[in-house]
Amino acid sequence: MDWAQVWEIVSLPDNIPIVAIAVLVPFYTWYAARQARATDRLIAQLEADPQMAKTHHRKIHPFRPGWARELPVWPYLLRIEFLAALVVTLILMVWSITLNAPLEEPANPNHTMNPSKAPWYFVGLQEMLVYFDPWFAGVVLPTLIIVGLMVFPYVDTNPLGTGYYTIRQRRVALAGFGIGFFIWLALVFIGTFVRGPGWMWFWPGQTWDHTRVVYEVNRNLPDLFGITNAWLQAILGIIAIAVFYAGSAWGIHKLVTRSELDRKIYERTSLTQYVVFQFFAITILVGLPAKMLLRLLFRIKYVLVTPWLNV
Amino acid sequence: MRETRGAIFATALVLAMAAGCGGSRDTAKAPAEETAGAPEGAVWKPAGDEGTVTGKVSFKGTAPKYRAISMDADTVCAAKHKSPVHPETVVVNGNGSLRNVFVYVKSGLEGKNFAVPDQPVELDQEGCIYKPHVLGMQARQNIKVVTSDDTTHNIHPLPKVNREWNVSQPPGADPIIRSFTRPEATIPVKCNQHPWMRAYIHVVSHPFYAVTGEDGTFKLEGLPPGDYEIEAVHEEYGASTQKVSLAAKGTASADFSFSPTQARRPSSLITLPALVLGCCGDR
Amino acid sequence: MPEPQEAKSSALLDKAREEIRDLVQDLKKPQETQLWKSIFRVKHDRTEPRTRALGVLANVFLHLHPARINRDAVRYSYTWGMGGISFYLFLVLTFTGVLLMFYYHPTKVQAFRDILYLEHDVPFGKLLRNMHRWAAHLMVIGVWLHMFRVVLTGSYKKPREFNWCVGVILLVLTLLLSFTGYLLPDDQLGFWAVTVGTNMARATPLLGHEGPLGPELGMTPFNDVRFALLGGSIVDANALLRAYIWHCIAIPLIAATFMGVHFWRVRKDGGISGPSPVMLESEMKPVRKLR
Amino acid sequence: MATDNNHDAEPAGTAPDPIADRSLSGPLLIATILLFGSLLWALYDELFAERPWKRYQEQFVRTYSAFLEKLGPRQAAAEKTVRSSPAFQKIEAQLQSAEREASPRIREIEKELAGIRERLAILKNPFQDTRARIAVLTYELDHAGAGRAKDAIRAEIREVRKGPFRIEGLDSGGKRVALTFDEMEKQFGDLKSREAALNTELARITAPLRDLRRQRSEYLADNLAGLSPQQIEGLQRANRDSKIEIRQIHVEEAGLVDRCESCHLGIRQSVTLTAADMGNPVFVSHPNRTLLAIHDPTRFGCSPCHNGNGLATSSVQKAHGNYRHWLWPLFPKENVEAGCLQCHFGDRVLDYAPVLERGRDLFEGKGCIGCHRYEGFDRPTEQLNEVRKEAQSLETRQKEARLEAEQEVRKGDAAESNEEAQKHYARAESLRVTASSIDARLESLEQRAKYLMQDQKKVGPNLKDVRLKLRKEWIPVWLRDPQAFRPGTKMPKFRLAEEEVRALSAFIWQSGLDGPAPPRQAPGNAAAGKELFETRGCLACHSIGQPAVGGEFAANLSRLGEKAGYDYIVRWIHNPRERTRPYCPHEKRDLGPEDYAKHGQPFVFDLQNSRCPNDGHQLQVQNLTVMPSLRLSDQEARDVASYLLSLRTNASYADGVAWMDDPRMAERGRQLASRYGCGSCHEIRGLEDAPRIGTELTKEASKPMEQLDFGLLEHKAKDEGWYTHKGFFERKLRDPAIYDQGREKAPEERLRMPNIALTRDDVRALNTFLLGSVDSPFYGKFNSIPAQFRYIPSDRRKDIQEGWWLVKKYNCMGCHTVQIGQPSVLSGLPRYQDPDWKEQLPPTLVQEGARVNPDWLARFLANPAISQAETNRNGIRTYLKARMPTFSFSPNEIRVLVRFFQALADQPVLHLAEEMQPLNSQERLLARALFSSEGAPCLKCHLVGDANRDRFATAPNFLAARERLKPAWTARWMLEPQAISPGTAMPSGLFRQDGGRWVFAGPTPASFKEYKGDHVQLLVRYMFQLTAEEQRQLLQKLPTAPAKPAGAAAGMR
Repeated sequence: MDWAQVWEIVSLPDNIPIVAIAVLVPFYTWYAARQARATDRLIAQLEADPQMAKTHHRKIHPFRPGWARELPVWPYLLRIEFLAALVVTLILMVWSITLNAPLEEPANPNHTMNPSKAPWYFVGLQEMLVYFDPWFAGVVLPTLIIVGLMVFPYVDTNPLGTGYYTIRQRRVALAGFGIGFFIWLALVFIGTFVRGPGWMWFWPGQTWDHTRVVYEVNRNLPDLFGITNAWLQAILGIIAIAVFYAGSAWGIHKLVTRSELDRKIYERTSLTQYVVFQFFAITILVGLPAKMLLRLLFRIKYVLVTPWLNV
Repeated sequence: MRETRGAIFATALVLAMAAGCGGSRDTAKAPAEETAGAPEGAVWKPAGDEGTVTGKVSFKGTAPKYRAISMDADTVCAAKHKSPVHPETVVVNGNGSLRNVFVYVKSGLEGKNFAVPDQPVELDQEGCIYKPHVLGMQARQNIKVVTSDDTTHNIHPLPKVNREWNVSQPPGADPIIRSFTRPEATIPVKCNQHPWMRAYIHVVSHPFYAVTGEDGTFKLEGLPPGDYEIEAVHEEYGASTQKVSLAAKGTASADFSFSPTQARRPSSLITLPALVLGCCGDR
Repeated sequence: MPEPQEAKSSALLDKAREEIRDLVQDLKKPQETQLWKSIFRVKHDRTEPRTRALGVLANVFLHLHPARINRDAVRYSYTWGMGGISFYLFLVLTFTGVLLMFYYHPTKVQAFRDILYLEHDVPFGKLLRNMHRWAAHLMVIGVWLHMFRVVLTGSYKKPREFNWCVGVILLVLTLLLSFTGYLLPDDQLGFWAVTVGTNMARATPLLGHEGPLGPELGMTPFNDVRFALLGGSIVDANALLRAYIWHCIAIPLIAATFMGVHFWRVRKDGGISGPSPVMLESEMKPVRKLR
Repeated sequence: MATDNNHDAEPAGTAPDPIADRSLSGPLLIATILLFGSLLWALYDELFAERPWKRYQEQFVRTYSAFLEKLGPRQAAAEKTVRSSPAFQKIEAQLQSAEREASPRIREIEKELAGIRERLAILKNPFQDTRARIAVLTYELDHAGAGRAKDAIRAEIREVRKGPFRIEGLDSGGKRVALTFDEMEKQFGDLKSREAALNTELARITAPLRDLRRQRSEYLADNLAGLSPQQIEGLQRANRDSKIEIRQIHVEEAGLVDRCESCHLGIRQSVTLTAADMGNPVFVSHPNRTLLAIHDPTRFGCSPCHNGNGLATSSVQKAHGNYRHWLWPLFPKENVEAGCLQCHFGDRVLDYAPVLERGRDLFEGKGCIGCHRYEGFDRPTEQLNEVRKEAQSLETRQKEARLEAEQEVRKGDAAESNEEAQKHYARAESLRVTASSIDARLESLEQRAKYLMQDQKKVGPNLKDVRLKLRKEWIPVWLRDPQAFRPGTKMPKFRLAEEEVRALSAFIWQSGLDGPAPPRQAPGNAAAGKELFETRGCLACHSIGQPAVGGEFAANLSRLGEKAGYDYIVRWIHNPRERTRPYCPHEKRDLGPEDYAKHGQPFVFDLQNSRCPNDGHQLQVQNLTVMPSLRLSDQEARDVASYLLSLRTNASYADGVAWMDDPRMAERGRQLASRYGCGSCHEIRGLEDAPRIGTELTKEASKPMEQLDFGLLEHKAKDEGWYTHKGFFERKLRDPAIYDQGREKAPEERLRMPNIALTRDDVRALNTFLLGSVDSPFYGKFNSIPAQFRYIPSDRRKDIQEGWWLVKKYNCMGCHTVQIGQPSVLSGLPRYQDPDWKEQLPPTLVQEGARVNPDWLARFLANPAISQAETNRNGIRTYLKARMPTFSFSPNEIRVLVRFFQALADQPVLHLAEEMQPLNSQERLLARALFSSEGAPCLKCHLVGDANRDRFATAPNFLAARERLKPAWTARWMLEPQAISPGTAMPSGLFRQDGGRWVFAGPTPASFKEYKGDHVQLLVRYMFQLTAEEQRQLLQKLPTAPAKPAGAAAGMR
């Protein structure tokens, strides 16, 4: 273990936000999960006891009849907001006093940095470059992600779970978003902490060595079958992708119609909504990790090979 | 508002602290500075308990024979001498002692400053020979070079530490007065026009030196008591040192002995024809 | 004629006395003064609910919020305060950013040196720059966590779908803001990060000269989308200027507009989504579109 | 926060509302206090933590004032002594008497002036007022329309002029007088001119006073070492009043801001401050004020020379630029001269940069240049390549022009009209002329190529002659470890396996030429050879013995007897430049007698016969060595060779070296020789055009760190803090294989750089040199390099630097002192410590350009024997044992050297001899009398051409003066030779001043009573018009020395 190296990378001022995320995201996940579990318990209680459902104020928060149902924003909300602003300012001040923003050598087009990394929030995209061609990783994929995020409320037809933390009522939606969020974070972490000089894979603790040599021959899927003809290659690729989509669609369908509730929700969905949902789920949530695994474990570079574009 | 007030308060506080620190540091530093300046050494004055070191420089073995100096390069020189002149490189007295040995206190006087005599030492040129042949002087003391010849000389000391000079002295010219500022044992002096002419000046930092004369003895008087290293230097046979211990008002003796086997100059160096013709035809 | 003169002077004195009395009166009760009233439209009176509500309604800062709010929404546990923190950081960034603009020239010659000056010369310059940078990072984190929370509480659902979309746009704008700022110090870090970033634009399908079908459409390094982004074929002075304009003017304006929409929609969509009473499966009306 | 959903567990209504009734004051207060704390922290950070220079300034003010306090009384006492000195008193007395003398008149004038000024003041207002009125009226008159209007104005003017103006107090009585304007004007003018006259007189009277006062203050300044008490007081005041603030140098044009002086406050103080004075090395004065004066910090700043981040003030580390992202870290103190190289990259020798110079010497001397290109070094080879390339392209152009001309002629022949034909013919003509003019250019190129080939040298010896020169079995011993055989040799140790040693030996042996063998030589006298070796000047370059005595420029010859063959060495000593076979760079082979025989030519090749018999190209006819010919006779050469070959230890050499004749080994050796770059330093058959195998080092220090291959040591270097250029170079120089440590590499991939014998100081010097080897200086550091930062050597400075390259190339400084303070190698040898041998040192060349006529110098450099016939001698100082060798400089190099000496002595490039006023017969007699008089020592030391007298001579013959010397210099030399060449045998004080002229200091002949001219000038003129005949007459006048033939007196042992 090269602890000096680990410390050097972790303590890099620009990497501090990622370290912060590594703490914050688990914390808030736990924080949310705790409330969700409480809510779920309440829901179970109420489902089991319709009488209680009629009288209960239906929140996990305590409530007494004498208490106001609504509170004036001033001062009750604003004082908290003010406190938050104070705390954030404090954090920012301390952070700014103790850690200096990086300033490297003057820009020099003749001297390439190795590794040259994008800002941490885009490092995920840069990492995607390993698995996809730039047109896909850099342009199509971000677009898909943004569009995917935007259509999210329109394909989620589940009327339950608005305004409270819950797991049992929203398994599919949470799983979908969770997987996506997790992939994104994983990519950022890989890109920042694992990718070293030459964008090579260094396990944490492994020394970043500029001169390291790795043996990595990438193959395309058609090569596995020894197909060299361009047409046949393209056809094979399309077939492979089609099979993948079909298989994934079937699998996802099975998953989203597993429970009673899920089936009910599924029934509320229109065909368009469902197709859109399936498309994004397969492409981003399944396709992305699948391609990554193909590349990392089986060193397969392209599945579809055509003269114009490769996937 | 709060921020401004905070700033003022902080400034005031910090200034007060700085002033406090500064003050205390000042007082702490003051005595150290006083001791830093070392006083200039005062001129040494005799205390009345001085002693004397005496001794004799003897010569063992056979003295080298020198051919007479050929002064035909300058008829004026030749005319001055009736009898042949021999080089003074090695002059053994009748009593078996060695002449022209410079004896001085080499160490033991460190840290003392000695007054520089006002009287200059004198070096004369007579019959194209330097008189005396070996000369001691104190650093910064003046040396007065006079000429008694009717030919032009030039005085060319060849120091390694002091500054070199080379000045012409025509007949009847004023004496040349110069000085050497740094102690340096053995500064050869030559005249470029009369290659046989040679004198040796020894510059020391104190007045305790002597040159052996016709009886080969020396006497260093007025030395404060202490432990000393006495050195005897001969142009041909090099240097030899002895340690002596001098009690208050006491005397000590140091005898030196030289022999031809001590020749310090590699013989191969002396091969210039001019020299062979002129002075030091060697042993 | 001493009398009238005396009378005149005493009248003057009386007037002065009166004035001073008025002034003291004003100072005793500043709320009564015209100056006060011109600034604060409504009397702040805690005792009467109506004036209290009016006090809130008349305040521009409090206008972003409703006058009253679901009692449990005040709790930190529900909102995590991330939206508000992000907005606060945006304000901090605007403030520090404007100050930084006083010291910065977006030129190849000056940019790097200006950062050096900021670091060593400008009073609190280093702190300013650090705050700007770290606030930017915090804002990205804040926006992400905000989105995370919105998903977890299902707050994007009807009727808030559109506001979710606005939020996604704001997320993208936040990232772009941060990214355009990266180049401005004109150091190796920013230069290569931006080079890597914009090199992807080369490969834009149809619009990039290395993208699928790009060359077929006549895309070259000198007319494709990357050229448009950088104002040249390499990251150079023009790119610096463009990044500067986008970073300081264009994106903040766009983002501020969207923020306005975002906040407005929060109120129009029924305020903050929760914590609301749970809805039970059994209460779900069956709708059958797919079977 | 409560997540309790057990809602009905508590009684209703009574419980306080956890939200509405909870106070947030606590958290708010804590947050506010913390925030306030963070603000204080920020303030502290801003005011103190980020401003360490404040503490430095406080400390400086404190220690500096204490220092000045101590200095003040000392200087006051010093000033008092100066003031009490007689010279000062004399000036003071003069001043006082002059003041006394002048004061009555001064008082008078001042009184009168006061009166005049008073009256002028009275007159001024009415006069100027009226004048203005008249001016206005005149303007109106000019612009008035009709005649009548003009007349009216004219009348008005007249009226105004008439006045009368009543003025009081104009004369002493205080009467009121009435004046017209004209009268007023006249009086005003008179007063003014009187005032001017009085002022002039006052200035004239006070001029001597001013002069004396100036003298007084100058005397004080000159004789007071250090500052005057007033100055010290000024410093104290300035120090007391100094504010704690950033001190910066701002060079606007460069965009440079250097704040180094915010901490280094003592750098430019007018008192010299040492670390001991100030108790802190931060506050010392700049160690070299001269350099500081040349590179004035207000124009240059600090960081252009020293590097570092001049802007930064937040910490020492930041300010010195010793952090990862600063590209120009402060040069370490021991390598500070690297900064000079950034601009002075073309300068071979720099004042005040001895370490850098040593670095360059090593780079050249240790043969680094063999493998590593470095701009400026080994220029002949590079220029030769350029010349060859240019010649080739010219030849092509010529051929094309000729072809085209033919075509044009053909076109002309076939043309339809005469006009058109003429056009073509004209074009053909012009092409033909062009083609033939190229011939001229080609010829000059060939000339240049010839000279360049003459200038071209190799670091190591010619290995084509190994078969003729070396013992076969010695070669592998040498290759195994050259340092073991000859400690300190230039030949580095290649880390060779035994198999490689054998292969290389075989290759070198087999690639050697077989002949023609040097002629057989009879044995010489080793004892005589030893004497020759020690006195002829060989030791200026070569050394002997262990520890070595002599120069380190060339090989230590202690064990020559173990390796070399006698015949070859004799020939080598006789003329080292003589080649066995000429080399044709065009055919790329060495020519033999058979090539010459083919064309019916004798096998003769030298600088005059340097064309290839086969193709007419220039041949390399000399050995590429810098070793010159010492013009020894054959016998002398044999003696020296015999002596040198007698130098040997009793090491034994294995006999079984039959494998050295194995051609397969040779083939392997050939590959190895190319790999190790043997051809870079040695001439080897087949490897003549071998390229340099190392990296170019011209800009090595600007290489990004990532491009320096630390191998497996990179992380160690980072951990230990030597991941810097300096760290890389230092370790690489000490152990060239260090970055292979721990790496698995095939032998042919290992680092090739051999182990060079370097001391710590050598490494430091080379490191300094390398650290200064940067890309165009200040790249990226400034917006643009302003004019004052650019160093463009002027003609003179350029000539000097060009010359230094040659002086270093041929080791002139081995024998001569070229610059004051630079001892020659010879002057350090034990033999020359003897007073009698001192005169035997070669002349110093300080001010050589002022001394000698450049034409003569050029001739002398080409042939130091001066005579064509008698070459076994020194041309000008025949009495010297050490000999000025024949370097066979090319005309290029002679030109450079002559210009070098001219420039060094600040002489004009073109030398026009001074007109000499001819002596009349009386003057000639006078001069002759003075020369030969008893008191005049001239002829005792100077050569006269008389064998008997010349035995004692230690100076050149006056006959040579006319051609050789410059008269002005000669006169200066006679007056004060010690000032021109300290320690010379020529004494000072030969002349004394008598009125405006110099007269001989000794007794002058009687005839001089009447002579009123300058004796020095007379003697110079005599000297410059001296003829052989006149010299004979002069000698006859001398008192005849008893004629003892030299041989008889020689008791030479």
